[in-house]
Amino acid sequence: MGKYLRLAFILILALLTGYGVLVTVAELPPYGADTNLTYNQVSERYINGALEDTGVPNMVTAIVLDYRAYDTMFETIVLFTAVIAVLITLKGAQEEGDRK
Amino acid sequence: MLELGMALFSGVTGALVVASLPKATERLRRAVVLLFSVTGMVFSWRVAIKIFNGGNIGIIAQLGGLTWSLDPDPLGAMFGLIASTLWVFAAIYSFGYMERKTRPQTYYAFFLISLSATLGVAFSGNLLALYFFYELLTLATYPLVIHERSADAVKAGRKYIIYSLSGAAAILIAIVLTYIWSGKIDFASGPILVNTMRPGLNLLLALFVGGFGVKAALMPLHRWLPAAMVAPTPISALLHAVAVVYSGVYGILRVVYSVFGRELMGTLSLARKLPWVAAFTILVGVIIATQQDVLKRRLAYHTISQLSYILLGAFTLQPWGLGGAILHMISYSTLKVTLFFCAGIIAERADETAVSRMQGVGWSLPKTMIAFGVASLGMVGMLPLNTFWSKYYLMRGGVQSGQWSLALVLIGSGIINAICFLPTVVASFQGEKAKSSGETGGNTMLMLGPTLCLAGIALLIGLYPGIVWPGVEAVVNRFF
Amino acid sequence: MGLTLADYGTMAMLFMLIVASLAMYFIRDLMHAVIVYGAYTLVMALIWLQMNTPDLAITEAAAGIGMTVMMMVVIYRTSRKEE
Amino acid sequence: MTAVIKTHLPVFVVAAPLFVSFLLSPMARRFGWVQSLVVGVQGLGLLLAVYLAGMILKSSGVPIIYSMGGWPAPWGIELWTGSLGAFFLLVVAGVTLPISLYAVNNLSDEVGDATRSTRFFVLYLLLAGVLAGMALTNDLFNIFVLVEVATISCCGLVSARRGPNAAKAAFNYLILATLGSGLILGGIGLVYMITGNLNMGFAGIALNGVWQDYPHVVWMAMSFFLVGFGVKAALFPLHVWLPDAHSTAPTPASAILSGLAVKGYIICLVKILFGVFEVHLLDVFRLDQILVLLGMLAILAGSILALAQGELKRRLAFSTVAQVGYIVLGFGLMNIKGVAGTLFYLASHAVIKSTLFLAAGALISATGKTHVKDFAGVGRKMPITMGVFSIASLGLVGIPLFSGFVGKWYLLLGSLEVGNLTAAGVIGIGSVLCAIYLFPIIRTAYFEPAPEDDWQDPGVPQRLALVMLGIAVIGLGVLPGPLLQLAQKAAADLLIIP
Amino acid sequence: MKDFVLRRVVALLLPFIQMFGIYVIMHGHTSPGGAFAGGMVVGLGVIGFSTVFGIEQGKTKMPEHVTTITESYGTLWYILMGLVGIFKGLPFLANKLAVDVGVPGELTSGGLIGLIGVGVGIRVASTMVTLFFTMMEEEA
Amino acid sequence: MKILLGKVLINYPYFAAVILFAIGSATVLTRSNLFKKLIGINIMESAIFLMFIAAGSRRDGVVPILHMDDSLRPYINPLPSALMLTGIVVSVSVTAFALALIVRLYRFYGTTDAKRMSDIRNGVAKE
Repeated sequence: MGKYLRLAFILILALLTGYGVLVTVAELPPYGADTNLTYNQVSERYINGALEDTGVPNMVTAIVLDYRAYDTMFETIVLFTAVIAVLITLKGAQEEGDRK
Repeated sequence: MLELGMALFSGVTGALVVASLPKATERLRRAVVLLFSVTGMVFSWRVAIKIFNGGNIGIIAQLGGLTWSLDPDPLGAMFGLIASTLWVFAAIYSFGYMERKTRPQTYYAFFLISLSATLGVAFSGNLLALYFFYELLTLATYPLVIHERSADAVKAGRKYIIYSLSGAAAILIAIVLTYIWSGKIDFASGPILVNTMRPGLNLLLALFVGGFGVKAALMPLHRWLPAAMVAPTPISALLHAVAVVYSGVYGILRVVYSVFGRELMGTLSLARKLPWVAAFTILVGVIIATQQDVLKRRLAYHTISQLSYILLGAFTLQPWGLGGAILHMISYSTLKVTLFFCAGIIAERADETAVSRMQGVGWSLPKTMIAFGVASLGMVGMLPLNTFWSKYYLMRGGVQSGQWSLALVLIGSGIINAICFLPTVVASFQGEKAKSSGETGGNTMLMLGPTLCLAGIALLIGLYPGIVWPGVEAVVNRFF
Repeated sequence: MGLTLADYGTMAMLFMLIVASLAMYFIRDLMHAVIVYGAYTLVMALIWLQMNTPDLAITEAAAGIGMTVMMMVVIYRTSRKEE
Repeated sequence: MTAVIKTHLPVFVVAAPLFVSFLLSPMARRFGWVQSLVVGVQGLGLLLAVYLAGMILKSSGVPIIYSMGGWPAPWGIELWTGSLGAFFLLVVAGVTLPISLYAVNNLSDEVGDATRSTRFFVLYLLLAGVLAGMALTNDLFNIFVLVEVATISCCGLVSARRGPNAAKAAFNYLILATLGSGLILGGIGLVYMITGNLNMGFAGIALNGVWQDYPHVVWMAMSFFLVGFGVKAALFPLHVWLPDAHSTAPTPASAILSGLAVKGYIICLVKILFGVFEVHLLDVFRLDQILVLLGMLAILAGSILALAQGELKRRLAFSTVAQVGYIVLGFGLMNIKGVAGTLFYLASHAVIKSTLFLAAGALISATGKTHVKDFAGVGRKMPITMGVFSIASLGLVGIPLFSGFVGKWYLLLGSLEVGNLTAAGVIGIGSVLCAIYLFPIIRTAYFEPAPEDDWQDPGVPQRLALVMLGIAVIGLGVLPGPLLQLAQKAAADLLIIP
Repeated sequence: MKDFVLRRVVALLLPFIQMFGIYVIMHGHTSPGGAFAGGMVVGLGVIGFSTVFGIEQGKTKMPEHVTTITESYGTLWYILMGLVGIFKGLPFLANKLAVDVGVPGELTSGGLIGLIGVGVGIRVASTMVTLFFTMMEEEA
Repeated sequence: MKILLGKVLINYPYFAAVILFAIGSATVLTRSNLFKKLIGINIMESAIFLMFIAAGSRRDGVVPILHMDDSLRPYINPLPSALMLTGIVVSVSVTAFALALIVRLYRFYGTTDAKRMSDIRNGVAKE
């Protein structure tokens, strides 16, 4: 009984979430339209001013390494963190008496 | 200023001294304890006299972004006076009682901290300081409750902490509500909520009374008190008949007269029901007390009943009622401490804790049982003893408030009190002399002395009630 | 706004993605699942290309291959079957 | 030179620990240098943070805005050192210093040799720097990246403990936290789609204009953020990873995880909720009430679960779940007293919980026991450790003149000001429950006879760290002054009350 | 793996793969791709080499003490590049303003971007290699 | 309903992203094998990337690299791609770390299944 109840609960939750998501998706600005809200002063500057501002023709690189270089700094730090975490996880982590 | 500080800090200082002398001899430790409790008493007396004469002492501190004030008024001074005086007696009694007990250092250190906390409660000038010392008192007395370290004691301590902290939480919420509604929390400038007419005051009163009622052992919040009787006898006597429970009673008096004020209380529907809660506690407490066989438990339930006398007096909102309440605070505490001390001596010397097996104890411990008898008579409200006067004023207050039946409750309770104690006294002087080590021996005088002394004081006040009258008058004048 | 042919192409690729992810859910053999994951990242890279973001496509392809290799290595060294 | 430092102060605060962490790894052989560098940079960080907070206080809350790379707000990323940022920065710097001091010469049992300890310190410094970054950032995507670094370094810190349990806990933590980051990124995406801005201020302004057209999107984004950060901050029904992770981690890691990392996520959530959606939208979508409800649930459930735990560190970990409830509840109150109180509570809990975990770690490593009942008589043999533990416990329970009380007082003020008596009641019940699960530890430690074992207080740096934290607990309770002021300013900024 | 053809092909291809990776790193700002993808390619080249020629052989290409240093200092490089801006009296991470050389659209344009990219590329490559070696390692 | 579905059809990349997200989180939450959880995480993150990129894309757009001759057609929004570059790196890092944890867990438990692991652990605790 409890199992069915749980199943029903999950189902109801899933249906509700699904409906909410559907409505949200329908409500979002239409995909690929030129009226999208993301085309504002921000992207305008990135598209038209990148070469002048940064001297880089590839706008993505201009954003990654100049406009939002701070993010990229943390991006490299993420990798660094992951490497250190991997090393600390695997090297010398075994205690005596561990079994295989 | 100086008196207040000395009175307040003598306990803590003494505790520090005791704690810093772990290898001290028993004699030195006793001297330190006596010195600091006497200091506390002397300076509380000085504070009280100054306050009763219309003086004004106050300390205000800004700590933690909040205002804390110590500013005793006659009511607080009276409470401080009672507590610190009885503390000295209890200290001397402890010297005898703790002779063969373990861990005296811990005991005395927390004993002295409790003195400071109690005086802090008494002298607090705003709700925050009251709350702080109230919490401090809980924490400082907790080690004393579990001093025996037995499973029972630990369980009782747990119960005590849970009850007290729940009460304190309710009080804190109530304090915050008071602060939000009125914008102030200090007692000095008349009742705090005097100009606040709004819905929810009943709830606030319930929170306050519920919170302080835990310590005042108002039924049905009393269950920790009988359990806490596993503590050493001086602690049971002092804390669970005077300091801790009185801090609850004192808190309720404060709430009724300094937070709400009697005018506002008169308009609240809950306030009209509170005397009956007290009356209920009086009767049920004493009836349960008669059923108890273990003497200390009997005394505990009796305490529950007697505390509500004071509350009843306060809840009548009449000058006579309040006067009776204050008088009862004084007289009841002397008598109850005497009773507890006697119980402790009986348990120590005759090794007997059950009421039903007290035959013959009186022959072996005559002085103790005489003191016990005197105190029992007092509890009934017999004339030459101080409680006669307090009960008289309480009844007068009840009548004055137009509730005749309250007086009947008091009379009825007096009769049940007689049933509760007098047969024990009579029985103890019947039959053969019980096995006992008698009243002689090294430390007995240290226990017997304070006991007899307190019984004497009770008699004295009963014969000359005028000696305490100035204090009672000052308190009543403060609020009426 | 009507859908163009390119849109239908994208849809097809998205459908492939969904099928691949479902396959990864159900396939018991972990090595096979990881191979499907490699295909998944490749299709993803194609979608990025379709959406005019070649930077992302190159990175996704490189990262996808790198991760697939890593996972394969680890699966090779641990256990292959899902229990 | 001082002028340069003053201009670039926000950058230095964030970058200094990171800079040092990159230096450490190759110099693992000189472990003494590693340790002194770590402690030194933490001390420097504290100095800088105090200076920055002083600047903010002196200018009465006028934020210092630093544009990265010289690109102004909507295009570049800016560091926004407002009252909230300075406040949290101060907390981070103040708590990480004692914790790193505690870790000095004390990792070989739990973590391992010099190489592993060095890596531990690297992760630790990364976490410290990232938390400082969280305090100052004003950019949605930057928050995501920071949160990711924090997550990985947290999991790394957990898995630094040898043995399989830590790895299991770290894996669960990593998976759930990444699920959370996915949701956070989804929320950021939704916000970006309807506003076109990543800067929180600009996004807020844009959102104010368009939200009526996209109510479901806003609602979805809010719930994404709430659930995503809720998983990371161990908000009650989503706390399942926390007890394992926080109790198996090495002691300094437990302290920083419970004390600061969780709060970092909460600060991020608050920045987004109050900075992007702003009070008006939170009100429209009833998010305040949801926060209060979740907070109350977390307080009760966390405390009761903590009561059921026999292991000391697990009990403390569940206590964190409960305390997160207080903090979330406070933010849901939406008035200046409540929010200021909850910020102060956050700070005091950061100090207290780190203290508790450090003291617990010292107890466990000295006695070799983990169960609450096993610490009989420790109080006399390890006076400093147990004394500090008791002080911190009293603070957590909320005894007046300890730091927890000030926060609780303002929380109560806030909740009763909006007339929410239930919340006030739950806060009261929570502190009673807190006493019930903490006091027995103190009682056994002081009032039960000790066995004959030779238990001792930890070494000098550890004792220094514990004493520093103990003084902070009392100091914040007695003189909260500037920190409370800063919290009040931060609350006013968040609620947009001039 | 002992297969002769595979070994020869990998040995032949390796320089080209590395060259391609370096190209992608260097030209990240004029064409698609970038430091991350390029670094990944370089790293994958080494990984491919060591799968075929054995871990030991691969480790001689990139010994552990080298990767430790490149990882740490590769990330440090980023911050140092950021500090250049501060030394020039500009904000942290200012690129073109700090060092302005070259015509837009050419390799040297974009100020410090190229230099940063090189650092990131080295760091990503060494990361991939370290990860691979660590995973492949026998019991510690 | 029809209008709703029509709008969903227009927004098909978002819809696909949602479905992928759901499948990914279902994989994380219901599969007990650690690799499956990891793959689920990756699916989930790529779903979010898809949503972002779709948000920046436009039908008539071109690659955001400056072309001197092709300036008539608009460029797509380069910001989401730049962000998702970071996102991919993050997911790579998480995957690498999770793989390391799996290796370590396998070394101890000899399995990569979460349920088996807790069984073994409880068994160990009972002994």
